Amino acid sequence: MPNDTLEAVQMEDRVKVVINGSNMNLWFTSEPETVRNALCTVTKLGSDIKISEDISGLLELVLAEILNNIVEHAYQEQPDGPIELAITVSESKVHCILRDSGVPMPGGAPPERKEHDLEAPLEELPEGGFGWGIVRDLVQDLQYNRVAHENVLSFELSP
Amino acid sequence: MPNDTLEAVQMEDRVKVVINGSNMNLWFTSEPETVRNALCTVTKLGSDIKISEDISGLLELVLAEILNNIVEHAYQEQPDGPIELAITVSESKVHCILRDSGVPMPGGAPPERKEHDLEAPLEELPEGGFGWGIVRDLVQDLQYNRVAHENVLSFELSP
Amino acid sequence: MNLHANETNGAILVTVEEARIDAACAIQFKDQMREVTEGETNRVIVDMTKVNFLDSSGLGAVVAAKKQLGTGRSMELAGLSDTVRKVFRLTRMDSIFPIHDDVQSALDQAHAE
Amino acid sequence: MNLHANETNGAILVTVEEARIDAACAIQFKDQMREVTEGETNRVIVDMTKVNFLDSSGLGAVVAAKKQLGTGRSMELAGLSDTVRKVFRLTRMDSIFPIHDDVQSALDQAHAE
Ligand SMILES: Nc1ncnc2c1ncn2[C@@H]1O[C@H](COP(=O)(O)OP(=O)(O)O)[C@@H](O)[C@H]1O
Ligand SMILES: Nc1ncnc2c1ncn2[C@@H]1O[C@H](COP(=O)(O)OP(=O)(O)O)[C@@H](O)[C@H]1O
Repeated sequence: MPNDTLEAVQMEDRVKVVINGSNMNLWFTSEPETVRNALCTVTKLGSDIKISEDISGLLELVLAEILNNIVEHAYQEQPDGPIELAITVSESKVHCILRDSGVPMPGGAPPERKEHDLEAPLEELPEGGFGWGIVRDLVQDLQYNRVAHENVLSFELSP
Repeated sequence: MPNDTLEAVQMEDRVKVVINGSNMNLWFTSEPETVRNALCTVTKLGSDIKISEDISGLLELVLAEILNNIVEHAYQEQPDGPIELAITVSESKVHCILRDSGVPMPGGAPPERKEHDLEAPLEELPEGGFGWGIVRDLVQDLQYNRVAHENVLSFELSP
Repeated sequence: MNLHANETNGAILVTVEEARIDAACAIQFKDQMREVTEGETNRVIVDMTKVNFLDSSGLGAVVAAKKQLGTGRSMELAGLSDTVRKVFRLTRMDSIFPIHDDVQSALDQAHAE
Repeated sequence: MNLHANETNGAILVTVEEARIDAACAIQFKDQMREVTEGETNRVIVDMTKVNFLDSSGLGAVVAAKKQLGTGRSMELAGLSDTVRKVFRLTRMDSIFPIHDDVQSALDQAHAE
Protein backbone atom coordinates (compact mmCIF):
# COMPACT_ATOMS: atom_id res chain seq x y z
CA MET A 1 0.00 0.00 0.00
CA PRO A 2 1.56 3.29 -1.08
CA ASN A 3 2.22 5.80 1.66
CA ASP A 4 0.56 8.98 0.49
CA THR A 5 2.40 11.26 2.86
CA LEU A 6 5.72 10.25 1.36
CA GLU A 7 6.69 12.82 -1.19
CA ALA A 8 10.27 13.59 -1.94
CA VAL A 9 11.38 16.37 -4.22
CA GLN A 10 15.09 16.41 -4.54
CA MET A 11 17.92 17.27 -6.87
CA GLU A 12 20.36 14.40 -7.32
CA ASP A 13 23.35 15.35 -9.47
CA ARG A 14 21.41 17.64 -11.78
CA VAL A 15 18.42 15.29 -11.84
CA LYS A 16 15.13 16.50 -10.38
CA VAL A 17 13.22 13.67 -8.74
CA VAL A 18 9.67 13.63 -7.40
CA ILE A 19 8.44 10.53 -5.62
CA ASN A 20 4.77 10.17 -4.75
CA GLY A 21 3.10 6.92 -3.80
CA SER A 22 3.99 4.37 -6.46
CA ASN A 23 5.22 7.05 -8.83
CA MET A 24 8.62 8.46 -9.64
CA ASN A 25 9.14 11.39 -12.00
CA LEU A 26 12.55 12.59 -13.14
CA TRP A 27 13.71 15.56 -15.19
CA PHE A 28 17.21 15.90 -16.57
CA THR A 29 19.20 16.82 -19.69
CA SER A 30 20.69 14.89 -22.58
CA GLU A 31 24.26 15.00 -21.31
CA PRO A 32 25.66 11.42 -20.99
CA GLU A 33 26.91 11.92 -17.40
CA THR A 34 23.55 13.35 -16.39
CA VAL A 35 21.68 10.50 -18.05
CA ARG A 36 23.87 8.10 -16.09
CA ASN A 37 22.97 9.95 -12.88
CA ALA A 38 19.29 9.64 -13.75
CA LEU A 39 19.63 5.88 -14.32
CA CYS A 40 21.49 5.43 -11.05
CA THR A 41 18.79 7.44 -9.27
CA VAL A 42 16.07 5.13 -10.61
CA THR A 43 18.00 2.08 -9.47
CA LYS A 44 18.87 3.60 -6.08
CA LEU A 45 15.38 4.90 -5.25
CA GLY A 46 13.43 2.20 -7.11
CA SER A 47 12.57 0.30 -3.95
CA ASP A 48 10.76 3.43 -2.64
CA ILE A 49 8.11 2.88 -5.30
CA LYS A 50 8.27 -0.92 -4.94
CA ILE A 51 10.26 -1.80 -8.03
CA SER A 52 11.28 -5.36 -7.25
CA GLU A 53 14.94 -6.39 -7.10
CA ASP A 54 14.54 -8.90 -9.92
CA ILE A 55 13.26 -6.31 -12.39
CA SER A 56 15.47 -3.41 -11.39
CA GLY A 57 18.52 -4.43 -13.47
CA LEU A 58 16.49 -5.00 -16.63
CA LEU A 59 14.67 -1.72 -16.14
CA GLU A 60 17.97 0.14 -15.95
CA LEU A 61 19.14 -1.63 -19.11
CA VAL A 62 15.99 -0.83 -21.10
CA LEU A 63 15.99 2.78 -19.92
CA ALA A 64 19.70 3.12 -20.77
CA GLU A 65 19.08 1.89 -24.33
CA ILE A 66 16.17 4.26 -24.89
CA LEU A 67 17.96 7.20 -23.29
CA ASN A 68 21.13 6.59 -25.30
CA ASN A 69 19.03 6.80 -28.45
CA ILE A 70 17.41 10.02 -27.26
CA VAL A 71 20.85 11.51 -26.58
CA GLU A 72 22.35 10.29 -29.84
CA HIS A 73 19.50 10.46 -32.34
CA ALA A 74 16.70 12.65 -30.98
CA TYR A 75 19.06 15.33 -29.60
CA GLN A 76 21.96 14.44 -31.92
CA GLU A 77 24.52 14.73 -29.09
CA GLN A 78 23.40 18.22 -28.04
CA PRO A 79 23.81 18.12 -24.24
CA ASP A 80 21.05 20.46 -23.03
CA GLY A 81 17.94 18.74 -24.34
CA PRO A 82 15.25 18.23 -21.70
CA ILE A 83 14.23 14.65 -20.94
CA GLU A 84 11.46 13.47 -18.67
CA LEU A 85 10.90 10.02 -17.25
CA ALA A 86 7.78 8.92 -15.38
CA ILE A 87 7.68 5.52 -13.70
CA THR A 88 4.58 3.96 -12.15
CA VAL A 89 4.47 0.61 -10.39
CA SER A 90 1.14 -1.17 -10.39
CA GLU A 91 0.88 -4.73 -9.06
CA SER A 92 4.59 -5.38 -9.66
CA LYS A 93 4.43 -4.24 -13.30
CA VAL A 94 6.53 -1.21 -14.12
CA HIS A 95 5.07 1.33 -16.55
CA CYS A 96 7.36 4.00 -18.01
CA ILE A 97 6.81 7.10 -20.09
CA LEU A 98 9.74 8.96 -21.66
CA ARG A 99 9.49 12.34 -23.26
CA ASP A 100 11.99 14.42 -25.22
CA SER A 101 11.81 17.47 -27.47
CA GLY A 102 14.23 16.22 -30.11
CA VAL A 103 13.77 15.20 -33.75
CA PRO A 104 10.98 12.70 -34.45
CA MET A 105 11.57 8.98 -34.66
CA PRO A 106 12.16 8.17 -38.35
CA GLY A 107 9.19 6.25 -39.75
CA GLY A 108 7.01 7.23 -36.80
CA ALA A 109 7.90 4.17 -34.73
CA PRO A 110 10.90 2.73 -32.90
CA PRO A 111 13.08 0.62 -35.24
CA GLU A 112 12.57 -3.15 -35.35
CA ARG A 113 15.17 -5.58 -34.04
CA LYS A 114 18.12 -5.76 -36.46
CA GLU A 115 19.55 -9.21 -37.18
CA HIS A 116 23.34 -9.08 -37.30
CA ASP A 117 25.63 -11.53 -39.10
CA LEU A 118 27.88 -12.77 -36.31
CA GLU A 119 29.59 -15.24 -38.63
CA ALA A 120 31.14 -12.29 -40.43
CA PRO A 121 34.92 -11.73 -40.38
CA LEU A 122 36.27 -9.99 -37.25
CA GLU A 123 36.57 -6.53 -38.84
CA GLU A 124 32.91 -6.63 -39.80
CA LEU A 125 31.47 -7.48 -36.38
CA PRO A 126 28.77 -4.93 -35.43
CA GLU A 127 29.65 -2.41 -32.71
CA GLY A 128 26.17 -0.88 -32.57
CA GLY A 129 22.60 -1.22 -33.72
CA PHE A 130 21.61 -3.38 -30.73
CA GLY A 131 19.64 -0.81 -28.78
CA TRP A 132 16.08 -1.20 -29.99
CA GLY A 133 16.51 -4.95 -30.36
CA ILE A 134 17.26 -5.22 -26.65
CA VAL A 135 14.34 -2.96 -25.79
CA ARG A 136 11.88 -4.88 -27.98
CA ASP A 137 13.06 -8.19 -26.55
CA LEU A 138 12.43 -7.11 -22.98
CA VAL A 139 9.38 -4.84 -22.87
CA GLN A 140 5.65 -5.13 -23.54
CA ASP A 141 3.29 -2.59 -24.98
CA LEU A 142 5.86 -0.30 -26.60
CA GLN A 143 4.10 2.81 -27.89
CA TYR A 144 5.42 5.91 -29.60
CA ASN A 145 3.65 9.18 -30.42
CA ARG A 146 4.78 12.51 -31.69
CA VAL A 147 2.80 15.12 -29.73
CA ALA A 148 3.33 18.84 -30.38
CA HIS A 149 7.06 18.80 -31.26
CA GLU A 150 7.73 16.18 -28.62
CA ASN A 151 8.41 12.46 -28.61
CA VAL A 152 6.39 10.41 -26.13
CA LEU A 153 7.35 6.78 -25.67
CA SER A 154 5.76 4.34 -23.25
CA PHE A 155 6.24 0.70 -22.34
CA GLU A 156 5.62 -1.83 -19.62
CA LEU A 157 8.04 -4.23 -17.96
CA SER A 158 6.82 -7.32 -16.08
CA PRO A 159 8.81 -9.47 -13.67
CA MET B 1 -7.29 -1.37 -6.01
CA PRO B 2 -5.92 -0.20 -9.35
CA ASN B 3 -6.46 -2.55 -12.26
CA ASP B 4 -3.04 -2.98 -13.80
CA THR B 5 -4.29 -4.33 -17.09
CA LEU B 6 -6.27 -1.17 -17.73
CA GLU B 7 -4.21 1.05 -19.94
CA ALA B 8 -5.79 3.48 -22.33
CA VAL B 9 -3.86 5.49 -24.85
CA GLN B 10 -6.14 7.73 -26.77
CA MET B 11 -6.36 11.04 -28.54
CA GLU B 12 -9.27 13.18 -27.35
CA ASP B 13 -9.64 16.40 -29.33
CA ARG B 14 -5.91 16.93 -29.83
CA VAL B 15 -5.13 15.76 -26.30
CA LYS B 16 -3.06 12.61 -25.84
CA VAL B 17 -4.14 10.67 -22.77
CA VAL B 18 -2.49 7.68 -21.12
CA ILE B 19 -4.25 6.04 -18.19
CA ASN B 20 -2.45 3.43 -16.12
CA GLY B 21 -3.56 2.27 -12.71
CA SER B 22 -4.10 5.36 -10.58
CA ASN B 23 -2.26 7.56 -13.05
CA MET B 24 -3.36 9.82 -15.86
CA ASN B 25 -0.92 11.59 -18.17
CA LEU B 26 -1.95 14.16 -20.77
CA TRP B 27 -0.09 16.00 -23.50
CA PHE B 28 -1.51 18.96 -25.35
CA THR B 29 -0.71 22.46 -26.60
CA SER B 30 -1.19 25.97 -25.29
CA GLU B 31 -4.20 26.79 -27.47
CA PRO B 32 -7.19 27.84 -25.25
CA GLU B 33 -9.64 25.45 -26.96
CA THR B 34 -7.18 22.58 -26.57
CA VAL B 35 -6.56 23.44 -22.91
CA ARG B 36 -10.32 23.33 -22.39
CA ASN B 37 -10.45 19.90 -24.03
CA ALA B 38 -7.69 18.72 -21.70
CA LEU B 39 -9.61 19.97 -18.64
CA CYS B 40 -12.80 18.30 -19.81
CA THR B 41 -10.89 15.07 -20.38
CA VAL B 42 -9.58 15.12 -16.81
CA THR B 43 -13.07 15.67 -15.46
CA LYS B 44 -14.62 13.07 -17.78
CA LEU B 45 -12.05 10.32 -17.18
CA GLY B 46 -11.20 11.26 -13.59
CA SER B 47 -13.28 8.46 -12.10
CA ASP B 48 -11.12 5.93 -14.02
CA ILE B 49 -8.24 6.82 -11.70
CA LYS B 50 -10.55 7.19 -8.67
CA ILE B 51 -10.70 10.97 -8.43
CA SER B 52 -13.67 11.43 -6.12
CA GLU B 53 -16.73 13.41 -7.20
CA ASP B 54 -16.31 15.95 -4.40
CA ILE B 55 -12.79 16.91 -5.45
CA SER B 56 -13.26 16.79 -9.21
CA GLY B 57 -14.73 20.30 -9.59
CA LEU B 58 -12.02 21.95 -7.51
CA LEU B 59 -9.34 20.05 -9.39
CA GLU B 60 -10.66 21.35 -12.70
CA LEU B 61 -10.71 24.88 -11.26
CA VAL B 62 -7.14 24.73 -9.95
CA LEU B 63 -5.86 23.18 -13.18
CA ALA B 64 -7.69 25.80 -15.24
CA GLU B 65 -6.05 28.63 -13.26
CA ILE B 66 -2.57 27.18 -13.64
CA LEU B 67 -3.07 26.33 -17.31
CA ASN B 68 -4.45 29.79 -18.10
CA ASN B 69 -1.28 31.26 -16.64
CA ILE B 70 0.87 28.90 -18.68
CA VAL B 71 -1.00 29.92 -21.84
CA GLU B 72 -0.93 33.62 -21.04
CA HIS B 73 2.38 34.17 -19.27
CA ALA B 74 4.71 31.20 -19.87
CA TYR B 75 3.80 30.88 -23.57
CA GLN B 76 2.61 34.49 -23.94
CA GLU B 77 -0.43 33.44 -26.01
CA GLN B 78 1.62 31.42 -28.53
CA PRO B 79 -0.70 28.49 -29.32
CA ASP B 80 1.75 25.65 -30.04
CA GLY B 81 3.62 25.36 -26.75
CA PRO B 82 3.73 21.81 -25.39
CA ILE B 83 2.11 21.21 -22.00
CA GLU B 84 2.14 18.04 -19.96
CA LEU B 85 -0.03 17.11 -17.04
CA ALA B 86 0.47 14.08 -14.81
CA ILE B 87 -2.14 13.16 -12.21
CA THR B 88 -1.72 10.48 -9.56
CA VAL B 89 -4.32 9.49 -7.01
CA SER B 90 -3.07 8.00 -3.78
CA GLU B 91 -5.47 7.32 -0.91
CA SER B 92 -7.96 9.91 -2.21
CA LYS B 93 -5.34 12.66 -2.43
CA VAL B 94 -4.70 13.96 -5.92
CA HIS B 95 -1.12 14.81 -6.85
CA CYS B 96 -0.46 16.81 -10.02
CA ILE B 97 2.62 17.77 -11.97
CA LEU B 98 2.48 20.32 -14.77
CA ARG B 99 5.29 21.00 -17.19
CA ASP B 100 5.75 23.62 -19.88
CA SER B 101 8.66 24.92 -21.94
CA GLY B 102 7.78 28.60 -21.72
CA VAL B 103 9.46 31.54 -19.98
CA PRO B 104 10.36 31.03 -16.32
CA MET B 105 8.10 32.13 -13.48
CA PRO B 106 9.23 35.64 -12.46
CA GLY B 107 10.96 35.54 -9.08
CA GLY B 108 11.38 31.78 -9.28
CA ALA B 109 8.08 30.99 -7.54
CA PRO B 110 4.34 31.29 -8.21
CA PRO B 111 3.02 34.73 -7.17
CA GLU B 112 1.44 35.14 -3.74
CA ARG B 113 -2.25 35.83 -3.28
CA LYS B 114 -3.03 39.44 -4.23
CA GLU B 115 -5.41 41.35 -1.96
CA HIS B 116 -7.80 43.45 -4.02
CA ASP B 117 -9.66 46.54 -2.87
CA LEU B 118 -13.29 45.63 -3.46
CA GLU B 119 -14.50 48.87 -1.89
CA ALA B 120 -13.03 50.72 -4.86
CA PRO B 121 -15.31 52.58 -7.31
CA LEU B 122 -16.91 50.42 -10.00
CA GLU B 123 -14.46 51.35 -12.78
CA GLU B 124 -11.56 50.21 -10.63
CA LEU B 125 -12.86 46.75 -9.76
CA PRO B 126 -10.24 44.10 -10.66
CA GLU B 127 -10.94 41.91 -13.70
CA GLY B 128 -7.88 39.70 -13.18
CA GLY B 129 -5.06 38.81 -10.84
CA PHE B 130 -7.13 36.15 -9.05
CA GLY B 131 -5.50 33.06 -10.52
CA TRP B 132 -2.68 32.23 -8.13
CA GLY B 133 -4.75 33.36 -5.14
CA ILE B 134 -7.36 30.72 -5.96
CA VAL B 135 -4.68 28.09 -6.49
CA ARG B 136 -2.89 28.91 -3.22
CA ASP B 137 -6.17 28.88 -1.31
CA LEU B 138 -7.07 25.41 -2.50
CA VAL B 139 -3.90 23.33 -2.84
CA GLN B 140 -1.23 21.95 -0.53
CA ASP B 141 2.46 21.49 -1.18
CA LEU B 142 2.80 23.84 -4.14
CA GLN B 143 6.29 23.49 -5.59
CA TYR B 144 7.93 25.12 -8.58
CA ASN B 145 11.27 24.37 -10.23
CA ARG B 146 12.94 25.49 -13.40
CA VAL B 147 14.60 22.40 -14.87
CA ALA B 148 16.55 22.64 -18.13
CA HIS B 149 14.51 25.36 -19.92
CA GLU B 150 11.29 23.91 -18.53
CA ASN B 151 8.86 24.85 -15.77
CA VAL B 152 7.84 22.04 -13.45
CA LEU B 153 5.04 22.74 -11.00
CA SER B 154 3.54 20.28 -8.56
CA PHE B 155 0.83 20.35 -5.93
CA GLU B 156 -1.53 18.17 -3.95
CA LEU B 157 -5.28 18.44 -3.50
CA SER B 158 -7.09 16.72 -0.62
CA PRO B 159 -10.83 16.13 -0.28
CA MET C 1 -20.92 31.56 -26.28
CA ASN C 2 -24.65 31.56 -26.26
CA LEU C 3 -26.56 34.16 -24.18
CA HIS C 4 -30.27 34.60 -24.39
CA ALA C 5 -32.19 37.56 -22.91
CA ASN C 6 -35.78 38.61 -22.26
CA GLU C 7 -37.47 41.27 -20.21
CA THR C 8 -39.59 40.21 -17.30
CA ASN C 9 -40.95 42.04 -14.26
CA GLY C 10 -39.00 45.15 -15.26
CA ALA C 11 -35.69 43.29 -15.33
CA ILE C 12 -33.54 41.88 -18.13
CA LEU C 13 -33.14 38.18 -17.51
CA VAL C 14 -30.01 36.83 -19.22
CA THR C 15 -29.78 33.06 -19.48
CA VAL C 16 -26.30 31.65 -20.05
CA GLU C 17 -26.78 28.74 -22.43
CA GLU C 18 -23.27 27.39 -21.91
CA ALA C 19 -21.70 24.90 -19.52
CA ARG C 20 -18.51 26.95 -19.18
CA ILE C 21 -17.42 30.54 -18.78
CA ASP C 22 -13.67 30.14 -19.08
CA ALA C 23 -10.54 31.54 -20.74
CA ALA C 24 -11.62 30.21 -24.13
CA CYS C 25 -14.84 32.25 -24.17
CA ALA C 26 -14.39 35.07 -21.63
CA ILE C 27 -14.16 37.79 -24.27
CA GLN C 28 -17.28 36.58 -26.10
CA PHE C 29 -19.17 36.53 -22.81
CA LYS C 30 -18.28 40.16 -22.15
CA ASP C 31 -19.14 41.25 -25.71
CA GLN C 32 -22.46 39.40 -25.81
CA MET C 33 -23.41 40.70 -22.38
CA ARG C 34 -23.05 44.21 -23.79
CA GLU C 35 -25.32 43.35 -26.71
CA VAL C 36 -28.09 41.62 -24.80
CA THR C 37 -28.24 44.22 -22.00
CA GLU C 38 -28.64 47.20 -24.29
CA GLY C 39 -31.61 49.21 -23.06
CA GLU C 40 -32.81 51.18 -20.09
CA THR C 41 -33.83 48.52 -17.61
CA ASN C 42 -32.28 48.94 -14.17
CA ARG C 43 -31.96 45.34 -13.14
CA VAL C 44 -29.97 42.69 -14.96
CA ILE C 45 -30.33 39.14 -13.62
CA VAL C 46 -27.93 36.55 -15.01
CA ASP C 47 -29.17 32.99 -14.77
CA MET C 48 -26.13 30.73 -14.49
CA THR C 49 -28.02 27.50 -13.81
CA LYS C 50 -26.48 25.83 -16.86
CA VAL C 51 -22.94 26.94 -16.02
CA ASN C 52 -21.07 24.18 -14.26
CA PHE C 53 -17.62 25.70 -14.65
CA LEU C 54 -16.27 29.20 -14.20
CA ASP C 55 -12.60 30.09 -13.75
CA SER C 56 -10.99 33.42 -12.87
CA SER C 57 -10.99 34.45 -16.55
CA GLY C 58 -14.72 33.86 -16.57
CA LEU C 59 -15.03 35.75 -13.30
CA GLY C 60 -13.10 38.64 -14.86
CA ALA C 61 -15.59 38.67 -17.73
CA VAL C 62 -18.51 38.77 -15.30
CA VAL C 63 -16.91 41.74 -13.52
CA ALA C 64 -16.23 43.43 -16.85
CA ALA C 65 -19.90 42.98 -17.78
CA LYS C 66 -20.93 44.70 -14.56
CA LYS C 67 -18.54 47.59 -15.28
CA GLN C 68 -20.06 47.98 -18.76
CA LEU C 69 -23.48 48.39 -17.18
CA GLY C 70 -22.25 51.38 -15.22
CA THR C 71 -23.23 52.52 -11.74
CA GLY C 72 -26.86 53.21 -12.63
CA ARG C 73 -27.82 49.55 -13.21
CA SER C 74 -27.53 46.49 -10.98
CA MET C 75 -26.20 43.10 -12.03
CA GLU C 76 -27.38 40.10 -10.04
CA LEU C 77 -26.56 36.43 -10.34
CA ALA C 78 -28.76 33.38 -9.91
CA GLY C 79 -28.42 29.60 -9.99
CA LEU C 80 -24.72 29.25 -9.14
CA SER C 81 -23.35 25.72 -8.79
CA ASP C 82 -21.25 24.89 -5.74
CA THR C 83 -17.94 25.25 -7.54
CA VAL C 84 -18.97 28.45 -9.31
CA ARG C 85 -20.12 29.93 -6.02
CA LYS C 86 -16.78 28.92 -4.49
CA VAL C 87 -14.91 31.03 -7.04
CA PHE C 88 -16.98 34.06 -6.01
CA ARG C 89 -16.37 33.34 -2.34
CA LEU C 90 -12.61 32.74 -2.64
CA THR C 91 -12.15 36.02 -4.51
CA ARG C 92 -14.66 37.82 -2.24
CA MET C 93 -16.57 38.84 -5.38
CA ASP C 94 -19.71 37.59 -3.61
CA SER C 95 -19.59 40.99 -1.88
CA ILE C 96 -19.94 42.79 -5.24
CA PHE C 97 -22.79 40.80 -6.78
CA PRO C 98 -26.17 40.04 -5.21
CA ILE C 99 -26.39 36.27 -5.50
CA HIS C 100 -29.75 34.48 -5.58
CA ASP C 101 -30.39 30.77 -5.29
CA ASP C 102 -32.43 30.77 -8.48
CA VAL C 103 -34.22 33.10 -10.88
CA GLN C 104 -37.54 32.83 -9.06
CA SER C 105 -36.14 34.08 -5.78
CA ALA C 106 -34.39 36.90 -7.66
CA LEU C 107 -37.67 37.96 -9.22
CA ASP C 108 -39.48 37.68 -5.92
CA GLN C 109 -37.31 40.48 -4.61
CA ALA C 110 -38.34 43.88 -5.85
CA HIS C 111 -34.80 45.19 -5.53
CA ALA C 112 -31.74 43.25 -4.55
CA GLU C 113 -29.60 46.18 -3.55
CA MET D 1 37.36 4.50 -16.68
CA ASN D 2 39.85 2.52 -14.69
CA LEU D 3 41.41 -0.63 -16.20
CA HIS D 4 44.24 -2.45 -14.56
CA ALA D 5 46.32 -5.18 -16.25
CA ASN D 6 48.94 -7.76 -15.34
CA GLU D 7 50.45 -10.79 -17.02
CA THR D 8 49.75 -14.17 -15.51
CA ASN D 9 50.07 -17.72 -16.86
CA GLY D 10 50.93 -16.35 -20.32
CA ALA D 11 47.76 -14.23 -20.49
CA ILE D 12 47.05 -10.56 -19.98
CA LEU D 13 44.48 -10.28 -17.22
CA VAL D 14 42.57 -7.00 -17.47
CA THR D 15 40.54 -6.07 -14.39
CA VAL D 16 37.76 -3.54 -14.97
CA GLU D 17 37.75 -1.33 -11.87
CA GLU D 18 34.42 0.28 -12.71
CA ALA D 19 30.81 -0.52 -11.86
CA ARG D 20 29.59 0.55 -15.31
CA ILE D 21 30.56 0.23 -18.95
CA ASP D 22 28.00 2.51 -20.54
CA ALA D 23 27.53 5.30 -23.07
CA ALA D 24 29.30 7.80 -20.79
CA CYS D 25 32.55 5.81 -20.80
CA ALA D 26 32.44 3.48 -23.83
CA ILE D 27 35.12 5.37 -25.74
CA GLN D 28 37.52 5.46 -22.76
CA PHE D 29 37.04 1.72 -22.31
CA LYS D 30 38.02 1.07 -25.91
CA ASP D 31 41.04 3.41 -25.75
CA GLN D 32 42.32 2.05 -22.43
CA MET D 33 41.87 -1.52 -23.61
CA ARG D 34 44.21 -0.70 -26.47
CA GLU D 35 46.81 0.67 -24.04
CA VAL D 36 46.74 -2.11 -21.48
CA THR D 37 46.73 -4.92 -24.05
CA GLU D 38 49.81 -3.71 -25.91
CA GLY D 39 52.23 -6.62 -26.23
CA GLU D 40 52.51 -10.05 -27.74
CA THR D 41 50.49 -12.21 -25.40
CA ASN D 42 47.89 -14.33 -27.18
CA ARG D 43 45.25 -14.46 -24.53
CA VAL D 44 43.44 -11.46 -23.08
CA ILE D 45 41.11 -12.22 -20.17
CA VAL D 46 38.84 -9.39 -19.06
CA ASP D 47 37.65 -9.68 -15.47
CA MET D 48 34.27 -7.95 -15.25
CA THR D 49 33.46 -9.01 -11.68
CA LYS D 50 33.12 -5.39 -10.57
CA VAL D 51 30.91 -4.41 -13.52
CA ASN D 52 27.27 -4.45 -12.52
CA PHE D 53 25.96 -2.56 -15.52
CA LEU D 54 26.69 -2.78 -19.24
CA ASP D 55 24.48 -1.37 -22.00
CA SER D 56 24.73 -1.79 -25.77
CA SER D 57 27.19 1.11 -25.98
CA GLY D 58 29.38 -0.74 -23.52
CA LEU D 59 28.89 -3.92 -25.50
CA GLY D 60 29.96 -2.06 -28.65
CA ALA D 61 33.12 -0.96 -26.85
CA VAL D 62 33.87 -4.56 -25.83
CA VAL D 63 33.45 -5.69 -29.45
CA ALA D 64 35.63 -2.78 -30.63
CA ALA D 65 38.33 -3.87 -28.16
CA LYS D 66 38.27 -7.38 -29.62
CA LYS D 67 38.59 -5.98 -33.14
CA GLN D 68 41.62 -3.92 -32.06
CA LEU D 69 43.32 -7.10 -30.87
CA GLY D 70 43.05 -8.60 -34.34
CA THR D 71 42.49 -12.19 -35.36
CA GLY D 72 45.76 -13.42 -33.87
CA ARG D 73 44.75 -12.90 -30.24
CA SER D 74 41.76 -14.11 -28.21
CA MET D 75 39.61 -12.00 -25.93
CA GLU D 76 37.78 -13.80 -23.15
CA LEU D 77 35.42 -12.54 -20.48
CA ALA D 78 35.04 -13.59 -16.87
CA GLY D 79 32.84 -12.74 -13.89
CA LEU D 80 29.73 -11.44 -15.69
CA SER D 81 26.76 -10.48 -13.55
CA ASP D 82 23.33 -11.80 -14.50
CA THR D 83 22.23 -8.61 -16.22
CA VAL D 84 25.55 -8.18 -18.04
CA ARG D 85 25.39 -11.76 -19.25
CA LYS D 86 21.83 -11.12 -20.43
CA VAL D 87 23.04 -8.34 -22.73
CA PHE D 88 25.50 -10.78 -24.34
CA ARG D 89 22.79 -13.40 -24.68
CA LEU D 90 20.12 -11.07 -26.14
CA THR D 91 22.54 -9.80 -28.78
CA ARG D 92 23.99 -13.30 -29.32
CA MET D 93 27.44 -11.83 -28.63
CA ASP D 94 27.97 -14.75 -26.25
CA SER D 95 28.80 -16.68 -29.44
CA ILE D 96 31.72 -14.34 -30.16
CA PHE D 97 33.38 -14.24 -26.74
CA PRO D 98 34.40 -17.19 -24.60
CA ILE D 99 32.69 -16.48 -21.27
CA HIS D 100 34.04 -17.89 -17.99
CA ASP D 101 32.33 -17.88 -14.62
CA ASP D 102 35.36 -16.30 -13.00
CA VAL D 103 39.04 -15.58 -13.57
CA GLN D 104 40.18 -18.79 -11.90
CA SER D 105 38.19 -20.99 -14.26
CA ALA D 106 39.49 -18.95 -17.19
CA LEU D 107 43.08 -19.54 -16.08
CA ASP D 108 42.40 -23.22 -15.44
CA GLN D 109 41.74 -23.62 -19.13
CA ALA D 110 44.87 -23.67 -21.26
CA HIS D 111 43.01 -22.25 -24.23
CA ALA D 112 39.42 -21.16 -24.36
CA GLU D 113 39.04 -21.34 -28.11
N1 LIG E 1 14.86 8.49 -30.01
C1 LIG E 1 15.14 8.50 -31.32
N2 LIG E 1 14.92 9.60 -32.02
C2 LIG E 1 15.20 9.59 -33.31
N3 LIG E 1 15.71 8.54 -34.00
C3 LIG E 1 15.93 7.42 -33.37
C4 LIG E 1 15.67 7.36 -32.00
N4 LIG E 1 15.99 6.16 -31.60
C5 LIG E 1 16.44 5.48 -32.67
N5 LIG E 1 16.42 6.23 -33.76
C6 LIG E 1 16.81 5.69 -35.06
O1 LIG E 1 17.15 4.29 -34.82
C7 LIG E 1 18.46 3.97 -35.22
C8 LIG E 1 19.29 3.30 -34.14
O2 LIG E 1 18.64 2.20 -33.58
P1 LIG E 1 19.34 1.25 -32.51
O3 LIG E 1 18.85 -0.15 -32.71
O4 LIG E 1 19.11 1.75 -31.13
O5 LIG E 1 20.90 1.32 -32.78
P2 LIG E 1 21.99 1.94 -31.82
O6 LIG E 1 22.05 1.01 -30.66
O7 LIG E 1 23.26 1.90 -32.65
O8 LIG E 1 21.61 3.33 -31.47
C9 LIG E 1 19.11 5.29 -35.56
O9 LIG E 1 19.84 5.13 -36.75
C10 LIG E 1 17.99 6.31 -35.69
O10 LIG E 1 17.71 6.53 -37.04
N1 LIG F 1 3.24 30.09 -15.60
C1 LIG F 1 3.75 31.31 -15.53
N2 LIG F 1 4.82 31.63 -16.22
C2 LIG F 1 5.30 32.86 -16.14
N3 LIG F 1 4.79 33.85 -15.40
C3 LIG F 1 3.72 33.62 -14.68
C4 LIG F 1 3.15 32.33 -14.72
N4 LIG F 1 2.11 32.37 -13.94
C5 LIG F 1 2.01 33.59 -13.42
N5 LIG F 1 2.98 34.38 -13.86
C6 LIG F 1 3.10 35.76 -13.39
O1 LIG F 1 2.03 35.97 -12.44
C7 LIG F 1 1.20 37.06 -12.81
C8 LIG F 1 -0.27 36.70 -12.87
O2 LIG F 1 -0.72 36.04 -11.70
P1 LIG F 1 -2.25 35.68 -11.46
O3 LIG F 1 -2.53 35.83 -10.01
O4 LIG F 1 -2.55 34.32 -12.00
O5 LIG F 1 -3.09 36.74 -12.29
P2 LIG F 1 -4.01 36.42 -13.55
O6 LIG F 1 -5.14 35.62 -12.98
O7 LIG F 1 -4.42 37.78 -14.00
O8 LIG F 1 -3.20 35.69 -14.56
C9 LIG F 1 1.63 37.48 -14.18
O9 LIG F 1 1.68 38.87 -14.23
C10 LIG F 1 2.98 36.82 -14.41
O10 LIG F 1 4.00 37.76 -14.20
